[in-house]
Amino acid sequence: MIQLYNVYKAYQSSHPVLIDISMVIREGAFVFITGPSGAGKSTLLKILFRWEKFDRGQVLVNRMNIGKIPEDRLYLLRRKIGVVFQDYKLLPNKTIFENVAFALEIMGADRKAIRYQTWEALKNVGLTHKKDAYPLQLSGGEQQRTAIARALVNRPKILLADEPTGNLDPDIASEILSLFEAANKAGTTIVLATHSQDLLRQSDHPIVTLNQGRILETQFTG
Amino acid sequence: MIQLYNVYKAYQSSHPVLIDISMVIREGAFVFITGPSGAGKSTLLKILFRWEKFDRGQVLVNRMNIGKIPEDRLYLLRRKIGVVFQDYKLLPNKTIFENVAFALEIMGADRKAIRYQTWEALKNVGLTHKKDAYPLQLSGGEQQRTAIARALVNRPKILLADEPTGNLDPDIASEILSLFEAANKAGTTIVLATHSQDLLRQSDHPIVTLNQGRILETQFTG
Amino acid sequence: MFRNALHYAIANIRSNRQVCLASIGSIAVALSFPGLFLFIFVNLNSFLSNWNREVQLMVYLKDDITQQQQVDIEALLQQSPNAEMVTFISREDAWTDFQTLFADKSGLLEELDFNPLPASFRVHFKEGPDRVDTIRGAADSTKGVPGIESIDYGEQWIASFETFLIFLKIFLVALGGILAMGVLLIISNTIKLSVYSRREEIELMLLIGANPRFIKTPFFLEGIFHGTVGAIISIGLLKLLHLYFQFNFEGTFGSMTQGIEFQFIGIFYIAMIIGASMLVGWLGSSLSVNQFLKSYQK
Amino acid sequence: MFRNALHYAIANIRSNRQVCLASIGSIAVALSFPGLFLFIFVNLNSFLSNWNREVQLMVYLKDDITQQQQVDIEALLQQSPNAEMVTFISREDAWTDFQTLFADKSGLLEELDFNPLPASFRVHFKEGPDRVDTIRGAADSTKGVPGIESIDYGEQWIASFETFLIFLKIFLVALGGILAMGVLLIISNTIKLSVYSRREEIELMLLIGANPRFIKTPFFLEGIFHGTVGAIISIGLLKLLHLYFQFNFEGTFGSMTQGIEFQFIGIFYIAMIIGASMLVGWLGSSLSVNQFLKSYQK
Ligand SMILES: Nc1ncnc2c1ncn2[C@@H]1O[C@H](COP(=O)(O)OP(=O)(O)OP(=O)(O)O)[C@@H](O)[C@H]1O
Ligand SMILES: Nc1ncnc2c1ncn2[C@@H]1O[C@H](COP(=O)(O)OP(=O)(O)OP(=O)(O)O)[C@@H](O)[C@H]1O
Ligand SMILES: [Mg+2]
Ligand SMILES: [Mg+2]
Repeated sequence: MIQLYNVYKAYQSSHPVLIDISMVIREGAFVFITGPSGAGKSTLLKILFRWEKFDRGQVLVNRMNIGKIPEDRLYLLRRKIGVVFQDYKLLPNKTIFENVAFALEIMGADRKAIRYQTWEALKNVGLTHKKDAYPLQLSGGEQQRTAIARALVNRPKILLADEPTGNLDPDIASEILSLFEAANKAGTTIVLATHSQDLLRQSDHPIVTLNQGRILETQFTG
Repeated sequence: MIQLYNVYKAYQSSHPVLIDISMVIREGAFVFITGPSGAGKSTLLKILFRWEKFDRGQVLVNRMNIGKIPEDRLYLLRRKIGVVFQDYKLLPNKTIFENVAFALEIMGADRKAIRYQTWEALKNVGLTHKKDAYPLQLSGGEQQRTAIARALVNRPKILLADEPTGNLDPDIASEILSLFEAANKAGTTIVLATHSQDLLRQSDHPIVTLNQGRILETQFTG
Repeated sequence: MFRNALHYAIANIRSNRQVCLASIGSIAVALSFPGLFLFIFVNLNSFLSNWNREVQLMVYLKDDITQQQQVDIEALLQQSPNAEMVTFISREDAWTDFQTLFADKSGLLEELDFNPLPASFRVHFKEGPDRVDTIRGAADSTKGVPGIESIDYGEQWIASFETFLIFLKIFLVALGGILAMGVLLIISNTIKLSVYSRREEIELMLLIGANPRFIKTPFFLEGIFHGTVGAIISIGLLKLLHLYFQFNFEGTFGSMTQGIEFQFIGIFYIAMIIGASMLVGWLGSSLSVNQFLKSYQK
Repeated sequence: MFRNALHYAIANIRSNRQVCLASIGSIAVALSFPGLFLFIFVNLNSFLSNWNREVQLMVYLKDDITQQQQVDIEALLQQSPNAEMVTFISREDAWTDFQTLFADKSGLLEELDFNPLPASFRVHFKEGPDRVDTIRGAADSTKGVPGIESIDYGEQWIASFETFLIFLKIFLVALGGILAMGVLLIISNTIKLSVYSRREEIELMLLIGANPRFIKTPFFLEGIFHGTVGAIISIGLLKLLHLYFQFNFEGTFGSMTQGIEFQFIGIFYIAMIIGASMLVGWLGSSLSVNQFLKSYQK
């Protein structure tokens, strides 16, 4: 599903962020990525949906060589991938419902399907009672859950979650984790970047630790 | 330093967020506020620097009755208070250095002092090497540390930190915590809202747990 | 997909009401300038063609003209293209007219006890864009016909008037061009600012896999909408101005403006204004959005 | 604090270059409209006052006037306020002039073998804003003096011309007013959009305890800066237009425009444009920022 071969990435040539990273993530896998702040976790995820380019190496995602996708067909890659952004990226002048529905609208989904699926996604993160509120009227954790709902609403083949529980209390965090587990069971490949030791401890999935641009270790727990 | 008497706050009258909260935080204290997502932690902090109004009760901050401060003198309250916002609120078209220096500039500080203090603050959070980068070129954790630097740069009497370590790995989180401890030793009163059990475990300060708008318990550990 | 984009554009206009209003306001006002300009142009034109109508051909006859010569000349004049009416003015009529015209200069000519004026034909020409040329042509072809004393159609006056008209037209076209360019710039700037204020949204759409065409369409629709509404408002304002002029000034300036009606710009110009502003709205938003999308191609 | 605000405003202009450019561009273009208008106005005025200069007072004398009467009349005329030059035109001179003038209408008057024209005084008046009134006054006070046959200063022509001028002035003032209002609207809208694109920043300043005055000042400065630069650019554009006209059209339109120079708008108008746009920049930003700050008062 996701394959990286010797991926090298430097924003400024003097300070590489990822140095020859190689990794194979099979369809249906659930992988944690961890590492200190600035280790390159977000960058790795951004490369997977081609938001950032990489300087060397090969990346295959969903059988596409993403270094070779022309600019105007990139969107076809991206709509197979749900992303929970570290900074949420909710639109301030849309309601929570509209924000979540947005991910379906841009794919030209049917109006009725949009309403149903959006409602389901909000129910899963426990936010139906806030559906008409605007993001700025939500608590940090509620915003984060909205971002999660949006990433999952169109049942993507791949889910990239960047620190999805940073603003959630332990109880809700494990609820969200089980949501991810459920999606994973249903076939979604999941890559989750996090610092949270709690989260890492709770699950039995492989953990990749990045440090200074390299893979420090790969842990298979459970 | 900070006193709340029966503070009641409801964004929509049907769903109160804070119900008759009373609390006294002495000068030089360091208090943790915790509670599930949506419990009202951020709202409580926002009330303390009068970003949100409250419906009933009395709040004294730094000997000012903040319900009675006229709109055009509010800034005098706010500049005594450093705030780490849950969503950072960095300005995207200013560099990291400019973002931190901004908190000094708005107080009309001397140019040289600004340069020195900003540098010190960035050094404390370990970001001097990123000083000319723009926020969007930083990792989540680096952005968070910038926000912390800005809150501390003008040595406020009171520091309100809303989930300041949500995006930080455990090592940096405890570094930041010791930064707060140092500021606290130097006389800053600190109120820190967090979910992080790690953080709560690491310190021996009182912990106030909010739930459904009420104080569930106040724990004195250590 | 188009219906979707339309739906989305409407939602956007709703949720960015402030920006939308500011944008439409600016466009409406900006378009009022060329609108006003056209209004002035149209009215000046009709004003000038009123004056122009006064130009006519005078053919003065020799005193010793024969009956046959006079008939021939009249026939010749009547055959000139676009000639509408040929009037014969006898020496006596001319003298009466002359005396009436100079009645207030009493004493200036009272001592004249004989008639120094010749008989003449006055030829009226039909209106038309090259009326003056027609008159000149008729004058030239009549020149030298026996029995004609002299021909007068205010050559000098016409020459002045024509250079004035050329001057005015160059000036107006230049002005119109500048105006149009300026207005385009304002509109596209306004739309650029309004696109700029939505950069977050565009970024997000790219991030979550929206087809670039899907991203652009609502902006195009919005640009066209802003342009159209702006144009309609500006034409409304212009119509108000027209009504104001009609009620207040029409025919109140004595002989100078007697019979003058303020005309509203024609349907063609209205269509042009609306069309142009739709086009600009579309182009403006399309350029800005494309530029924006480009900036994300790394 | 002011130095600080200035420093900050400069930093802002730098970091929001796109918005700043769009804003200045719109303002420059918008201001070019009233600038162009003033340019036209000024030149039309000088054009008209050229025509106006032709108005003079003719005093026709009786043929049987005595030497003493003529001297008295000349003295009287020379005393009229603003009279510049009094010329005596004898009957012979008048006849010669007349014949020269109508030389091309050969035969029209050739049969006259005596002189029907009276002698006259021609009075030139100094230029001035109420020149026509002065002439009218002089005419009235001369009326009925013995030895005067009649007085002529083109009453009819003047009356028409005056109503035309009144009409033109009302029209121009109305137009100028509309233009000015429209431009104000565009500028304030533009500034509103540019303030709007910085809402995050304003919010942050409020959050971290900036004095509201400190928040406003850089925006005012920026508004004033945008206004000033926009105004200077628009005046530069106007100057280019002026140079273009000077090189291309001056004196090439035959008698009609002979001796006409295109004048640039005076320093007063330039100062007015710059001043007004500074003011609008200031007001526009001040209103927008205040409105914004108000929206945060809960
Ligand atoms: N657009 C960019 N331009 C330049 N440098 C960048 C950019 N994005 C990230 N970086 C730098 O690359 C490094 C890795 O960033 P990345 O966001 O991948 O870290 P991360 O592992 O996600 O950290 P965190 O846990 O704090 O989110 C950081 O030092 C960051 O400053
Ligand atoms: N501006 C607002 N308008 C309406 N409701 C609001 C507003 N801000 C917060 N709320 C609601 O008030 C409740 C408490 O919000 P608050 O941000 O204080 O929670 P919190 O304890 O900080 O949660 P978290 O840990 O998720 O940040 C939430 O349910 C939220 O939706
Ligand atoms: Mg990250
Ligand atoms: Mg919160």
